[in-house]
Amino acid sequence: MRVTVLYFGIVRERLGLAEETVECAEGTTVEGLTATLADLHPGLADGVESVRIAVNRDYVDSSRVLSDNDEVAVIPPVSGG
Amino acid sequence: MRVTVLYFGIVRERLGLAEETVECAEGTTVEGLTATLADLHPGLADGVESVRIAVNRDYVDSSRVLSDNDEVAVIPPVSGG
Amino acid sequence: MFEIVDSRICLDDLVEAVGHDESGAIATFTGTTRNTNNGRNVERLEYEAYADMAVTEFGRIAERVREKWDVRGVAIVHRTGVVPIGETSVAIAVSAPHRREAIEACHYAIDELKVVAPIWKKEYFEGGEVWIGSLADCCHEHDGESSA
Amino acid sequence: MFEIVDSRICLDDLVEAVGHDESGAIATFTGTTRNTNNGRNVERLEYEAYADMAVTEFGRIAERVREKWDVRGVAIVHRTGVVPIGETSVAIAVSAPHRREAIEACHYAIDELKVVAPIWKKEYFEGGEVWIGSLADCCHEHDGESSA
Repeated sequence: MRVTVLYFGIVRERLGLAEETVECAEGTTVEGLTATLADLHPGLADGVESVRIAVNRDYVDSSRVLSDNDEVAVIPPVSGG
Repeated sequence: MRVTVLYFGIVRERLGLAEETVECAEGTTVEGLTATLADLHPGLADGVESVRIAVNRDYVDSSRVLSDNDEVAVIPPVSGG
Repeated sequence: MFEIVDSRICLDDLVEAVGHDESGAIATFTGTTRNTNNGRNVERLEYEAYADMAVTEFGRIAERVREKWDVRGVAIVHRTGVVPIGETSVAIAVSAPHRREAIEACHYAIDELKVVAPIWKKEYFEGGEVWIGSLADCCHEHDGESSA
Repeated sequence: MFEIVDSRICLDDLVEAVGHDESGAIATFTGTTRNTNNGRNVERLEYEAYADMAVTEFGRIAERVREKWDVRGVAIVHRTGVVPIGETSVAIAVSAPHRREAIEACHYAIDELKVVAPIWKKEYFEGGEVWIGSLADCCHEHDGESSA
């Protein structure tokens, strides 16, 4: 299956990438996907304390199982306001 | 000496009077003046729990001694906002 | 900006007045005429002010705000005369470097205004009129029971 | 009214949006670009948002506000792109029958927005640029000491 991954802020800037499509196996969790993304993009989360993940515009836990066509967002520390 | 007395709100409306000049003796206090006003206008403060007095745009205690040409305001409970 | 006005209040004017390059936060409070009060159907409010003293008191409120919080600008404007349902009777704006200060100071300012500003409102409701804060108003609040 | 916009925010638009005949109080919060931050001379801020999710989060903040306070209207608007010194990046308006509710709810809404809204600001200051909330920003906050 495929998921769309969105990058924002400092992560987007460092990767030079705002969006990509990633193939992953059925049953992949958020934790599994983030491991894949870290392999694809060494230093993905350098410069930030941590990132949160949102799936289809909801913050989710790392145990969340992904579905085909999910929109996964990598959310560095927010600073709106 | 003379002082100007201003009335507002429910007091102004009941008296049908917004402003008057009152003669009083040198050394008259706010307490003395309000006694005089109560004689002049029976029922002056009917309908309100209490009034405050301001002299020259400052809230004052009843012991305040008045001066010639003071502007004395009779202030029923305020309700701005 | 401390004013008593007899026409519509524009909030953006206050916000502009308190704007400051060192301020990252502006809190405002706007009081508007509600259509009900203590179970009465309100038709309009009419405000009266001891204008000179009210403006002086607005300035004193701002001084006390500045003693308590690190703020930049304070603006207080109150309208007099008839204020129809939905329109603004009072507006306050406070700017500060940080949001907590701006918000707390604005809250304090409206609380203080209601206690010290020599301003009175008369409520015209369905079937009558009453000076707010008078005994007639207080009685009505408690379903006819007198309140001290 | 929950929006991400890329041009100037007009506070009166939000106030109008939350206006309600049962509301006697409207509290607003406006965040503006300060000219200094952590000792840096700020030239401008640039905001980026995950717009669809941000608007969804604004709606959720409003739902939580309604669970906690008796309010009538909630409006939240955030600007993206460059926001020059003195201009508004975020505006929130809350209307309620009574002032305490409006003010507390507005304070809560801006606090929540800063925690949950997927929005990021990059600060362009004299001599550099930094993503706010990143380690580089945190280090700078503490005069070069790293903070966890």
